[in-house]
Amino acid sequence: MELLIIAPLVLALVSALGSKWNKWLSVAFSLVGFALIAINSNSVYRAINEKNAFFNIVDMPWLGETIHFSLGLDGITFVLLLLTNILIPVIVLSLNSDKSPAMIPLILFMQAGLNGVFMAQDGILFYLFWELAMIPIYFITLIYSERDSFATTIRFFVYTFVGSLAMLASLIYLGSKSVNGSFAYNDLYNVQLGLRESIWVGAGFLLAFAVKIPLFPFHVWQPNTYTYAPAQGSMLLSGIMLKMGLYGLLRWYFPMASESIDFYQPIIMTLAVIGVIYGAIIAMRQDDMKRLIAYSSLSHVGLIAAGLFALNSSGFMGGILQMFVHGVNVVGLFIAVHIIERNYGSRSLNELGGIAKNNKAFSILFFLVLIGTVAAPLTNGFPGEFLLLKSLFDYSTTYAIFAGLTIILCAVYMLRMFQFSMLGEETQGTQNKHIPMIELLPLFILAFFVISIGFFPQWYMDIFQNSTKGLLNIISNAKGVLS
Amino acid sequence: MIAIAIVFFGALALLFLGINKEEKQLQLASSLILGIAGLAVFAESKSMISFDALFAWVPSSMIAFNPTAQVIAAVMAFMAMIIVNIFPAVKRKGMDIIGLMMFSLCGGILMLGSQHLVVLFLGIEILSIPLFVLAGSDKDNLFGNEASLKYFLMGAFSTAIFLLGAAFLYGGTGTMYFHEMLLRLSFSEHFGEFPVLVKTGLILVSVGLLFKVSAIPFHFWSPDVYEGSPNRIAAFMAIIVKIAGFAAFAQLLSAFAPMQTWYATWMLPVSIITVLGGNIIALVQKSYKRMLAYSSISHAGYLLLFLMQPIQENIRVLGIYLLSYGLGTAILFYLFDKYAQGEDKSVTIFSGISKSQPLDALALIVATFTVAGIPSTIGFIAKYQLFTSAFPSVKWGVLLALIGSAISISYYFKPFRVLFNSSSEVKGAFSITWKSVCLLGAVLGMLILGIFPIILNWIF
Amino acid sequence: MLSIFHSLEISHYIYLSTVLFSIGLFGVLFRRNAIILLMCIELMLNAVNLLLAAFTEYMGDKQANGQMFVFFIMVVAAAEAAVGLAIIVMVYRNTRKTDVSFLDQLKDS
Amino acid sequence: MNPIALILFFPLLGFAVNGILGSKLPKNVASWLGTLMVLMSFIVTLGYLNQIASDVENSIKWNAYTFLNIDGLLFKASFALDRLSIWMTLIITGIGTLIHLYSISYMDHDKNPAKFFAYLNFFIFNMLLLVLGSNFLMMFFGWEGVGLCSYLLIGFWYQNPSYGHAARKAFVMNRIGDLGLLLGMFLIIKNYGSLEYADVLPAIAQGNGGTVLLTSIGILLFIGAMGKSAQIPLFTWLPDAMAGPTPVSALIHAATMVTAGIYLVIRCQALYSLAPMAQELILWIGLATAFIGALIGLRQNDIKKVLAYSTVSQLGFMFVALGVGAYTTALFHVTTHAFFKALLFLGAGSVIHGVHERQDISVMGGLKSKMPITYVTFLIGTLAISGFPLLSGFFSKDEILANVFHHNIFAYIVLVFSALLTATYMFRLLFLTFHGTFRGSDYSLSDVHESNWKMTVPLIVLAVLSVFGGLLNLPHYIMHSGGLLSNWLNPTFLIFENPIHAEMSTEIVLISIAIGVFLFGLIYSRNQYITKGLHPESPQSGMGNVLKNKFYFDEFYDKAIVKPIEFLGDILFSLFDTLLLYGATFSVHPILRFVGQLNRKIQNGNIEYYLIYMVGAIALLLGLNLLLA
Amino acid sequence: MDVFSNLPLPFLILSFLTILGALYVVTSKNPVHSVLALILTFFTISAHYVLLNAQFLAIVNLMVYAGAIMVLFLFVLMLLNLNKESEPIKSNLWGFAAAISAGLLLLVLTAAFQTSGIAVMKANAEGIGLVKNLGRVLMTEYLVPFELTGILFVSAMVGAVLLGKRDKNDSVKSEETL
Repeated sequence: MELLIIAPLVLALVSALGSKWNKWLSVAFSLVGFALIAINSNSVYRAINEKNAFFNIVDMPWLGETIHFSLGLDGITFVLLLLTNILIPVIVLSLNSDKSPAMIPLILFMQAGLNGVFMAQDGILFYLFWELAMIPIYFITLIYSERDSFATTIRFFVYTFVGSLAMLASLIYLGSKSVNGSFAYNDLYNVQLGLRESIWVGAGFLLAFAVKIPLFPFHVWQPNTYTYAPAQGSMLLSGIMLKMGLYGLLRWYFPMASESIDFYQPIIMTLAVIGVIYGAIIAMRQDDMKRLIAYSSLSHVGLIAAGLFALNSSGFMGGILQMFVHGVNVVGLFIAVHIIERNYGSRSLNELGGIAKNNKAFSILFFLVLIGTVAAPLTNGFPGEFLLLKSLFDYSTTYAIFAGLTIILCAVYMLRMFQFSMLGEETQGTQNKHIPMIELLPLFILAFFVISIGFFPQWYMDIFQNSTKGLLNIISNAKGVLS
Repeated sequence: MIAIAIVFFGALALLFLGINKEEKQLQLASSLILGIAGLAVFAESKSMISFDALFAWVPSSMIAFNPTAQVIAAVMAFMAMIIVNIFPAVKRKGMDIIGLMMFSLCGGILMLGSQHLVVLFLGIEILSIPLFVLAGSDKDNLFGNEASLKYFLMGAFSTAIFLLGAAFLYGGTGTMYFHEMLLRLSFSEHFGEFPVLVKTGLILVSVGLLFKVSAIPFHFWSPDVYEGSPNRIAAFMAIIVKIAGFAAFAQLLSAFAPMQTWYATWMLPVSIITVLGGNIIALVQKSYKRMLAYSSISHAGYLLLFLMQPIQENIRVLGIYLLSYGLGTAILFYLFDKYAQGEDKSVTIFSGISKSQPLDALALIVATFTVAGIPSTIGFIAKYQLFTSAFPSVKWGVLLALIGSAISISYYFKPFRVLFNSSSEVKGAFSITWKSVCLLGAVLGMLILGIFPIILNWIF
Repeated sequence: MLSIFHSLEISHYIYLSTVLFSIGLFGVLFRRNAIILLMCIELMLNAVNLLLAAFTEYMGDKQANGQMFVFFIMVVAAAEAAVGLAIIVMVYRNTRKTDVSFLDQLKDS
Repeated sequence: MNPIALILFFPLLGFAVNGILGSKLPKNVASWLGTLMVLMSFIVTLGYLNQIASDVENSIKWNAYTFLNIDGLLFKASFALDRLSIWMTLIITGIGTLIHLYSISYMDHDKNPAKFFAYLNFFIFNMLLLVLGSNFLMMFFGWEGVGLCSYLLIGFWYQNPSYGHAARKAFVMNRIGDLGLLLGMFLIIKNYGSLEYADVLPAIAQGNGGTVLLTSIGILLFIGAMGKSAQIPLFTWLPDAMAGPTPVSALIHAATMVTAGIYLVIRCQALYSLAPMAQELILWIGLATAFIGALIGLRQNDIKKVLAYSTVSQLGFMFVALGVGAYTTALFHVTTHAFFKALLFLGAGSVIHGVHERQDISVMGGLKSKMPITYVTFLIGTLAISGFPLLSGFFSKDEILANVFHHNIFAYIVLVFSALLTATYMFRLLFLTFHGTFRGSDYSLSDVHESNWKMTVPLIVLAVLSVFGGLLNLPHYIMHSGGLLSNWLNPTFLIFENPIHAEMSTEIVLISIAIGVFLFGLIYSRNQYITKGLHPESPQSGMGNVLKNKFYFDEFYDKAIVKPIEFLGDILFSLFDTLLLYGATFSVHPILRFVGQLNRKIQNGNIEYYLIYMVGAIALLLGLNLLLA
Repeated sequence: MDVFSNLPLPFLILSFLTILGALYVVTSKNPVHSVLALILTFFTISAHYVLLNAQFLAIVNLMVYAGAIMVLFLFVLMLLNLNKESEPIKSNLWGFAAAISAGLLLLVLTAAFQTSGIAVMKANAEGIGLVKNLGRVLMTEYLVPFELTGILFVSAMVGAVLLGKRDKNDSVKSEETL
């Protein structure tokens, strides 16, 4: 599996040298490569079938004896790897590489970092990959942003960096407590913290993850970055990077600082639910499609975070499924916006309209992804949202009712976006232009997932069902130790 | 010892041989000498070869290099080599400038090995006196003159302070060997109150060293002097002086380990002020060079945090940090020197070099990441190890240091604002030269050490 | 030595040299002429020398470490003086001034 | 292959074929394909009718696959064809077939009927999902699916922004109901650990679960029903939904989808029978809807709007029936209503078609000469809905009234009054459209034409059904063994529904009242619009305006809910998010810069200051150390 | 003050002279005067050395400081003809600041030593300060530093040369300078 980290780097170097076939090469390699890796390794079989949370697959000393280059794998990790290595080629496909030569190497570099984040089984290694994934996106946004790139990106970078440093502090603290200062996942997990210190450690983790997810008050970097970043940047950020935060909650925060969960649960829940409604209400009034999607993503992710913090199996299962689904949907939406902007030179709802007239296929695909986001049944959005709301309901009816408003509000702003961009009378901007079929290829790929998850979610849930059980056991045991 | 000998006699020889050669021709030779010195001392540290026979006449234990100190000496030598090598030579005959740099390098190495107040004092002076001169080596430059005089006066002043402290230490303990000082005190004093002479002396001596490593509030000389003096001299000061200063400081404090809890009480505030102050002030600098000066101040702060805990066992961490700091700073100074030919000294000098000079752009990025401590470079490894080893004793200090390094991002990354501009004027065509090879080597070094830090465990 | 000095204590020498040192310090802070500053620094060094000599004497240090140190301090002081005066001359050559208060071209802008 | 799979498969196939390569197919093929598919599932259903009929316990089950499995908590994609669902299926596919047939020529002029038929088939599929699903989840799938389809079909002519608005309104309002439904489902899962009817309903029937729980579940589910079946306060979307093509209105917004709410309640009969509070709520909501809908219907001039409000009102009738626990009656009315309301809509469509896409009855009149078949069928429909004796509507409505009479006299009075209104506005519509003088200005009566056989055949069939539909459930005073429907359905009820057996005299009174109501409506509107020849646009009294403007419901919602939320959105975005939060967070940088600037004073380049500072610092260090010691 | 009670007179006088000279060095307007005062101070300090049994040190002090260094200073002063009251005297405020900070340091130091009396017993160590002993120590224990001063001097020399040497390009300026 470590090939998942090495291969993209090599590929990045290759594509950095530049050739007009970069795009297709990289896509082919990352798809085929991932397929081969996934099929050949029997550890994937283990990951899916054993109820064994995060077993080790690679382990070699990296810095002294305390830090090992150790990668782990289980169902949860695998499903996120699946997401990453499917979305990255899709994103690369959606890009017209002649305009932005440096993009592909950076994206591939980032792919390596992301794969690492999801597999890292050593605290410091996790932090390392966490930052490694940040660097390319920083440069992507910096180089290809449309306006005041430096101000936006430096704010985004520093803001997230502060969070990451808080996490580093927590990790260092845990490491200083663990047996002979080792940062291995299990050693850190075995550290027994008192309530106060675990609250501090948890604060460090939560800050990092809340910024990355982003949770309600910590989302300030998000709208501008999503809006001004190049479309691919927004896709990477919202589609995959944001999952790093949620994954961090699952994999690192809950087991490591489990004593503090009871303390943080109500706070985070409230913030998340506030974020759900807040994002939705703001999204209802946006004119810039990307900004609209940014706020909608804030709302959806808030729901996921709340579901995870409900700490019951339906919440976890739904949350993890929804991570995958949200990645697919939001990337689909951004691709659609990207296509519209590329062909009609605007993404302002006021200037658009009537695109559906000449582009039937595009409008169908767009609508498919859109109702996926709205979580209509038989699309991928529904199962996750259903489970999340259920878990919230089991936690507290009030929260469920408030969070449930999202299924109304989401319909409002998403359909509004569709109405004003695709339907209605054509504007002079959008008159009889046809979108080339080739640009729709990524959307076709995503549409497959929208439908297949919508009809057969259990196929996907089976991947991480056992591992989630294992993880839940770990967490409940850890909580049990204290209480 | 061997390094000092090689460097000194090599420099002497070159001074006489190259009396009327262009400095450009002597660069390679001198860097060769430095390289040999570095290799020799490194080999000695790994006990591949031993030069004890050569120095059998050395009667006393005033100078003793432990392996780590030898490695750090090697690092200093290589740093000096890089600096001598990549910076362009000045238009003048003879190599007195490079020679002086090598002399002061001798002083720096001497400080590493000093176990005795006198030797430490001599080391400091041998390190400083050539630098006083070098700061003004560009004689017609008024800034250079001012820098030189400022540095000299303040340096001499700090020397006086240091000496007073040394005298008190001597008076308090009756010896000048660091490691005997506390042993000379009577048993009760080991655990109870330490004699006021010792305390005062230690404070004053530390002030002298804090001045050398330019920790706030003894930093006033460094921004001005860096700005005034020629770029390569500034780089030399920023790197060699800091390495030597901290190595010596570590030597001294490791002897006073029993007093650690005491000296932490007043050194912790200094280091925190240094970290935060250095970073915050660097934030508002217009000149990139001054910004680098303040960033080096903030690095001094991080290192001071590290000194706040029992040092002996993991002094190697110090070495790793100094190595990464030196590499990064050297490259940043070099790039500044290369592009700041005109009046403009702000970051806009780097405008658009990613197109015209990709290698330089890469070097700038990697070096910035190194000094900022971003992963995938040695900088992260260094900073991480520094913080982890300092954490148990100074938790809050480390937290503040983390905040400081978060602040530092926003000024380190300033060049990226213009780096990717589509530059109107092309700053020279991209060509493979000896310098660019060295540069590439340094960049790869930073990256490889960052990705395979296991190598560091072998080096240190 | 002379027995009348037996009532002397080391602390007196400490006070004396501290006073001297502080006077030199005061001079450094008070004067502006670079040369005078240098002289004041020499004064401070001498205060230290005196102190070292006193310590040697009162500890009866057979190795005479203190006095050794004094020698080295003198050596260094000489070297410093040479270099310093050279610098001062250079500055004077360029700016016709030895007044340090005019050295304020380099500062935070 | 499982029959249910077949039934579901055909419409899905039609959807897939028409949807994917519809634009390639020739128009006729696409339309006939769509129609055929629905017909197929109708036939299949018929084929299994007697198997179901043979024994109460018989019901065809199909467990397709496990949709979700959260450690043990199974959500199965399972379906069942029992007596209730087959009844609904027959209505859906049967009437669906007719309406498809009708649409073939109705959508003839449209650019791509393929898309239209794809949507229709997809709707049928979802509707079947709704009624065939043997658990709440599948029901919910269909539930949301039909909502989606109605969104698509209302907005079928998407060039027109107002249609799009109507479509979104429909979808969102349905969503509000869906939230309630969803929460109800969560409550069920929490307490019964399953969503299968087979697990939940018997458990309820055996009485585990307190009244509070049952009531709250009932109310939550009913909120869903309110959204879907356009009950007050969530009814305003239905009239707007008339933006869609007329067949859509007939199929979705009259015959099938809107009755999903009734289906839901009947399905949960056991639940509601044990939750009297919820039942009361249903009764009064239904009553209000029936009354207000009828009132508004009085003053509408858009032919489809009138029918829409009559639908609202009729749905109210059904809920009233449910409210008083007459489930069979409700289903009976669903059935008859499906017949005559579909008939009326299709007739209206035929009229619209005939007068070239005009819907305003104020420009019609005297059309009966030009389109006789349409007129006759429309007349039958009108008679049926307003309760002309021995027509389908008469029996079903009369049963409702009888049940209500025995339950609550006040409700009875109100309901009678709304029945009276029903008769009135229906005859008003009839007279204004077909009788009297022709009022068209910009076109002449001569170019009004009757529709072709593809449109009239369904009309005729439906007319026949509306006439004899009453036979499906003859009241016991005619057939003492009990009506067909009640015998068909009663055994499936987990909690036995006791039919009211009033003595003859009361029945006669009630029937005569009903007839009187009918006659009054007939005579009143004849008097108004034939003898007086009152013009529909004639100036209205104050009350008239209120009715014309639908009690200002839309305006109220706009002012009270939509606008405030939008305002809130603007405020949050521009003030809180952008200004406050963003500003506050990133004001750190300027503050730090300010602090840094202070250093200029200190680092002023003058060495004397530097020395003083240093000495001060040293003194400070020493002094502190002294004090600490 | 009992500090000065029963102190031998010569010591008091010497200290008095020393401090007086030092003060004059600091305060006199005329640089030349301060040089002379400094030389006086050095003489008194040498006397102190004698009292402290550091006879050789006393001599060296006279030779090196009073002889070499001070002459060098004088030479430079004459060279730059600063032998008049060139320096604009600073404001009293400045004097205050300087005095305060210097006094502060003094105060702190003395206070530090007040708190704990330094008890260094007076050992009778005859002849430590004689050349014989010093030479032995210098050539045995302090051999390495002794050698190392070579580097110091070479670098100082080279540096002084580097700064003092006239380059071709500034020959004109240096002509009219000196």
